[in-house]
Amino acid sequence: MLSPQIHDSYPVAVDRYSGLTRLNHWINAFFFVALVLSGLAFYSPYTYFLSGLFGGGANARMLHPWFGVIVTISFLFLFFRFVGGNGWKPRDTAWMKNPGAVLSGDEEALPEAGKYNAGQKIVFWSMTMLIIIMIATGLVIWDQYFAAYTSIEVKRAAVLIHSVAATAAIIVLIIHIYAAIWVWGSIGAMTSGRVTGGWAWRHHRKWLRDLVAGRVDGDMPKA
Amino acid sequence: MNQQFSRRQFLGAAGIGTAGTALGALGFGDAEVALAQAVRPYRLASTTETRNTCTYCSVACGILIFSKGDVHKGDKADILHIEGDADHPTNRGTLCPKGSGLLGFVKSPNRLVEPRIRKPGSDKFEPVSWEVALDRVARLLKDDRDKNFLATNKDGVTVNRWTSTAFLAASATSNETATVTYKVVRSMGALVFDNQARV
Amino acid sequence: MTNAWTDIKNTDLVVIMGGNAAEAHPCGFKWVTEAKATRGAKLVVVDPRFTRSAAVADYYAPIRQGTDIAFLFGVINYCMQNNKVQWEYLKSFTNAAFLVNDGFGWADGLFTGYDETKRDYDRSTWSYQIGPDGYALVDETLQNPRCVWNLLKEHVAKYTPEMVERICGTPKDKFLKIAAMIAETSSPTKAMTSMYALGWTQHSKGSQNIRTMAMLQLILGNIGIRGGGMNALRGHSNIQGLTDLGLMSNLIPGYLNIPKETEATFDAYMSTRAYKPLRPNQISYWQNYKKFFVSFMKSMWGDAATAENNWAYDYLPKLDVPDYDVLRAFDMAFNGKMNGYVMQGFNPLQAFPNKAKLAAGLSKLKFLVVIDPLETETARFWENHGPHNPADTKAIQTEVIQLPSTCFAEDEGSLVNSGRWLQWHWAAAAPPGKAMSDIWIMAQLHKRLKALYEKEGGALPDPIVKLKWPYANPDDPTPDEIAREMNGYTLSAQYDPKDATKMTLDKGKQLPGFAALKDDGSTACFCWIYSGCYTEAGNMMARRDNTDKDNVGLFPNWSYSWPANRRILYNRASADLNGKSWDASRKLIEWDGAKWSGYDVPDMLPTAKPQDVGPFIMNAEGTSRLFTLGMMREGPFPSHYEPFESPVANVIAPKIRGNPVARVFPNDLAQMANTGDAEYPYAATTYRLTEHFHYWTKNVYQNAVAQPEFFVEISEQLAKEKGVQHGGWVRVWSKRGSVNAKAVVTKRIKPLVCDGKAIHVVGIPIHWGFVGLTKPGYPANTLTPFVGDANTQTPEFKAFLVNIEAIAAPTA
Amino acid sequence: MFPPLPNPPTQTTAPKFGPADLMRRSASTVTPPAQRQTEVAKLIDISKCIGCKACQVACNEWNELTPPIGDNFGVYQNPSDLLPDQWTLMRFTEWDNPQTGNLEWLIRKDGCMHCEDPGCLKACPAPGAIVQYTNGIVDFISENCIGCGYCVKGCPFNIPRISKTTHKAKKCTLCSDRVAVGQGPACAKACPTQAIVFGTKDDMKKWASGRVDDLKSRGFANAGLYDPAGVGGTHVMYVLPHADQPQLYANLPADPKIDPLVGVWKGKGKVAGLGAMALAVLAGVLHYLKNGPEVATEEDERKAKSLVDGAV
Repeated sequence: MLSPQIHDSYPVAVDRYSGLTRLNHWINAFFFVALVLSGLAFYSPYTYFLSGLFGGGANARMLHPWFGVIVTISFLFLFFRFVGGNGWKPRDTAWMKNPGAVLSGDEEALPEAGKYNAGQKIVFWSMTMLIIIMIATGLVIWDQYFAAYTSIEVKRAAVLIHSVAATAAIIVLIIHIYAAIWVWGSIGAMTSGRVTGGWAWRHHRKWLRDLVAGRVDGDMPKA
Repeated sequence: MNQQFSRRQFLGAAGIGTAGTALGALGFGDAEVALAQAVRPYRLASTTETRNTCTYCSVACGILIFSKGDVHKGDKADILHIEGDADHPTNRGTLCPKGSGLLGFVKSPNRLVEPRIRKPGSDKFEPVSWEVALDRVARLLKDDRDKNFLATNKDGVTVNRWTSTAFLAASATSNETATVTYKVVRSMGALVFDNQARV
Repeated sequence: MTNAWTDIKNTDLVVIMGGNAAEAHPCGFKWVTEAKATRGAKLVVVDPRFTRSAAVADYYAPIRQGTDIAFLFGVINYCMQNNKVQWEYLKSFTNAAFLVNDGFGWADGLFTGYDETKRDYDRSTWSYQIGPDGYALVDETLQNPRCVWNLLKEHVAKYTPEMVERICGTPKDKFLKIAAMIAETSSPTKAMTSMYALGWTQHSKGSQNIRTMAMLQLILGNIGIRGGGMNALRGHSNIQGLTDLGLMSNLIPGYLNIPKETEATFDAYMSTRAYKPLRPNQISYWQNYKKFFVSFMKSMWGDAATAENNWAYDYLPKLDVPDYDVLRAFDMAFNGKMNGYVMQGFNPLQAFPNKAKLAAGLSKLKFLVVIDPLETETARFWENHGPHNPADTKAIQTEVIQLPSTCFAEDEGSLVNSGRWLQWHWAAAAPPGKAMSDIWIMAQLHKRLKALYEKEGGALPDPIVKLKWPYANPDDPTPDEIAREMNGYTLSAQYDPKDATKMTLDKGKQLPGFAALKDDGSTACFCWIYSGCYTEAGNMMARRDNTDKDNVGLFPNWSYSWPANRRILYNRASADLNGKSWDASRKLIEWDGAKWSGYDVPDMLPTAKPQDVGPFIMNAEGTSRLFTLGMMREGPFPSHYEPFESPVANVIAPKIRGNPVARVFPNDLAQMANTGDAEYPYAATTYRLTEHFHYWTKNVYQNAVAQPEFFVEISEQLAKEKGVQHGGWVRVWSKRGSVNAKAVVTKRIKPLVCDGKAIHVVGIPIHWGFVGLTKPGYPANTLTPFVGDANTQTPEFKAFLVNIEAIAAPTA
Repeated sequence: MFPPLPNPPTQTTAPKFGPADLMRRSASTVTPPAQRQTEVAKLIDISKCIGCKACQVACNEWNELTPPIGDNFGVYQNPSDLLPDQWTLMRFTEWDNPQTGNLEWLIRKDGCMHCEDPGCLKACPAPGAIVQYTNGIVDFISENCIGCGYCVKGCPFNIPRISKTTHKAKKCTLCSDRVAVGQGPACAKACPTQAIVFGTKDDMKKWASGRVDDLKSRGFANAGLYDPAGVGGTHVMYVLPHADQPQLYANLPADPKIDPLVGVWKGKGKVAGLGAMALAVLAGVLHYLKNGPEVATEEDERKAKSLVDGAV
């Protein structure tokens, strides 16, 4: 039976993200960007100027960990929303084996993607892991409240891990954003919540087929 | 100085603003910022220096007292800092932890600032004027002296002593205070009189 | 101090025993580190605890508190056995050669003449053999068995290294090492300085502790020389001055005496103060006693003191007991025999022993007047502070009047340091609030009393009404005026004794020094030893010229040093019999064939020939004394006595408890633990910490930070035995009181073995109370026994018995 | 005797050094002046130190620091540690010397070492929050401090502390304000035994060698100067009676150096990280330029429509 997510017009409209999901995503996005910008302020002298966005270094220092806490909590909700669709499937492995097709957008050469393609799943899981690492190491170096609990040696390692993870996370973020820009219609998915049938057909054909067939994609909870 | 100050002011005033303002203000590695800070200003400029002696032990270290205002010119004078007198032969400017903390003695919250009387059985001191306090002490002393002064002992020898009120002299008062104290106490024929030499 | 702080740099060996200079006098201790660094001097510390002085010592040895005489006699014995004596000095400058009365002797811990009921001696046998010429007999060969030297030799022979270890708990090897280091300074070119303080005085035989070291120093020839001396490190900024000025029951300024009631007349008083020389040619400077006394009386009562009324001799009170010291005063108060107490800058509730007895005494007063710049426990003794001060406020009927006075920063005047320097200081600020100077307060009291006596009459008004009060503003004398009075001035013009027409000093002029004093009433001088401090040339105490010729360390033009601006006492002894310095590198003064001269003011008549006149001009012998005749209550020589509360019996004289002549009030003995008391097995001692000054700095923020809380110190061994945790809580109690404290468990205190018995030491710093910025704590005097030194009544704070147990942290 | 430090002036005095004398500045590039000022140093002679805490009190008084009144916790050391308002601290160690059998009470004045190569400054992300003058003084400039605590992690001696109230990093300034008017630090002025002396670094080394000779003559065969090369030398040095075992003195590091981790997260690592980020962006831009947007075509829409319609 046709999923109620599909609106049979032309072009076909497909509900991709619910309002709550979008809200959650954009909260996450906003604070993640704030987190990145405030964190970059102490990342390197070349980026210290970014502290100006927060009213100076001291404010940036004060706010950054709170941004981190917000992002972690918000991501936790996001995680449970998305984790069902992000199980790794054999088709994802096959998808990964053809980077040329991925980069050139030749999706016909790739296995049909479910709600999320392998690239998105990698973004999801790597972000999950990096956030865990960053919140853990971040708490260790959040001196205002937790200075007493760890040794300086541990803190030194934590700073290093935190900054390496942050570097990775920022790169993942760049990929994520770029992908959204590159693949037209993706941003609309997160703003209006809808995509066109063509978008779904082109990028997430298995997802569309499952919706049409009334199957719940195994990796997709009710949106 | 003023320029530096204004720079600090400016930084402090930059709240959460637009990116443009903040970025424009700070720039990348602005060479000017490097000049923003100087060594902290020196605290003792324009103070009055007074030479004194540490009040604690009898090494009697020379000290310098720095005050805003000059008591010898009639100011109340507020003491800002005390440190060792490098010209003093014994201490050569050094001070022990007690001497180094002398300012805290002068400014102790436990300094007495008014005469007070605790009445028999009372659970508190009550402030009184100097007149009241001194008149009271003089009266108590005289009454006890008149009552208990011994002019002659049982053998008829003139002894002129008073032993029912005792006096204790300090250990850190000046010789001049001690001299006046001795005169006042001894003139009353008081014998129970001691100082802090032993403890 | 015989010498000055700055002179310590000239020493070769510093012995810190009976003190803890690094902690109590850090800036004076600088000169120890300086001697070490520049001369290669060595520092020896002997103390029950490994102190911060010990931390920088070359050699440290432990000792049980209260056994210093045994240790020092051990060293004297060692020097005698090993020929480590400065013989020439000994023979010429001490009374070693003097022959002693045949009746004198010592047995079973007592000298001849002991009367047990009086706890005192008949001292008549403690004297020299006097020849037909009236002079004491001497044997300069030191062969006569009755000479002081041979008597002393016999007296100290029992203090072998083994005996020292038995009594003191100092391991024999450590004792011998220190004895050898000390003995080396018997060389005329080596000097040792003794730095001591309350670690020696606060014993029931404190004065004898010091005497023993002085005897050792004389035997080694270390008195009167640069880098030598007996250096009492006075604890308070002007306690030297207050003692010099005689603010004690039995003193007149300049170490003159208040008459006893047995001295009913002035003539009787003077008859025992003739101080006739005991050897030919000797100066015996106390022969001038009458000049000092009369000038003092003229300073006190001016025109009311005349030759006719024996200089107002009757205005002086007469003593019926040797002294009315603080201990006696509080015993009187405790027994209801005291009505009032006036205290100036003093906190006796913390400072004297047995706090419970003191508090009971204060509670029985009718009135208490406390003059102080700071809040004190004494002024608030009636306030209930729980276990820290369990006062029954309502029941206490004492009227307390608290008068705020100034502190150092707000007043002007002179203070006498430990090295006898009178240093002037200036006010830097006005007093806080309504606080007033002590001078003003005393002047105001006098003004009121005088007015009351003039108006109402009363008991003997004359000494009060006629007290000389020569100040421009009688309500508030200036320090400058009073300083002039201390120095003394002429009451009539003075003339040259050789030429009566030649006026030397007009009427009303400042005296140049005590040599100008007269016994005819023509001079007034409040304190003869200070005379010279404020002359016609001005205030000598305010001098600030710190030049020091040849870096000898004397600074003769800095302030003023009594007597006569002399920086090293007995400095004549720095030169041999011919007037040449024992050690050319330590020159002080030398005889140039006609007079004495050098860096210091000679402690000698400038023209007195070296062979004729002995260096100790205040003594009738002209020499120093190894044998002190009847001047000390315990005997002419010291002898080892245990503290009143001792963990072991006296090995030398097992039947004697404590000092046999120390005064003990009846109730107090009952409050003392028995010798070797199983209920109070541990040897306790009290002391200062460097971060605090008595009970003052607990009111000072930074010092409260540096040492915030009351604690006691015990060894790791005792902690283990008692289950005490490092930093945990303990209760410590004596027969007089109980305190709770944090425990500092340390390697710096180790159990001592005395006479085969392990003795644990408990260290108790003194600085806490219920007033202050520090955490509320117990003062150490909660525990200490109410007994003093036999000669000075200094309380026995350094040796008593306690017990200890681990407790849970007290709530609230 | 080492010449005493002079008395302070009371007239306004032009500072002898200032912003023009910066050698290093945190998170910034500065060009040091051609002429370096004479290096200063404080020398702490452990063998003369009596642990009296005069330095602590003098430091607090001069710098107007009021640390809390704490507890006794079983040792003489108080406060229990360095604090944002306690910049120097006596640390007490009781040590039984196994060679001599004697107890030694080792007392070390802890505080900023003013490293020639300061780890705090290296680690600091806030421009100008930490500066090093050409005379060697490493100073924290509170106005620029953001309170991140990186200096704490960068310091090989565990010195800086962050204030809980002002959130600024604090430590000994070597009394830069006093030194600037020709004075020495308050601790050195106060030190009763001259265990702390202050002067040019060269003079301090010379003075130290005399002290080391004296100690050797007293049986301390391993006495020596602590001026650790791992941080390029320090402007606070110790004379140690047991220089072979610095760790005896309350864990004074035997060979302090800036932790390599600090080097990784502060040095080239960060540049590489920024580079990687920039590359990622660049890659995106290039990719976009080359491939253009990925757009669903009309064909895709039709196929989708037919898929949906097929299902209806």
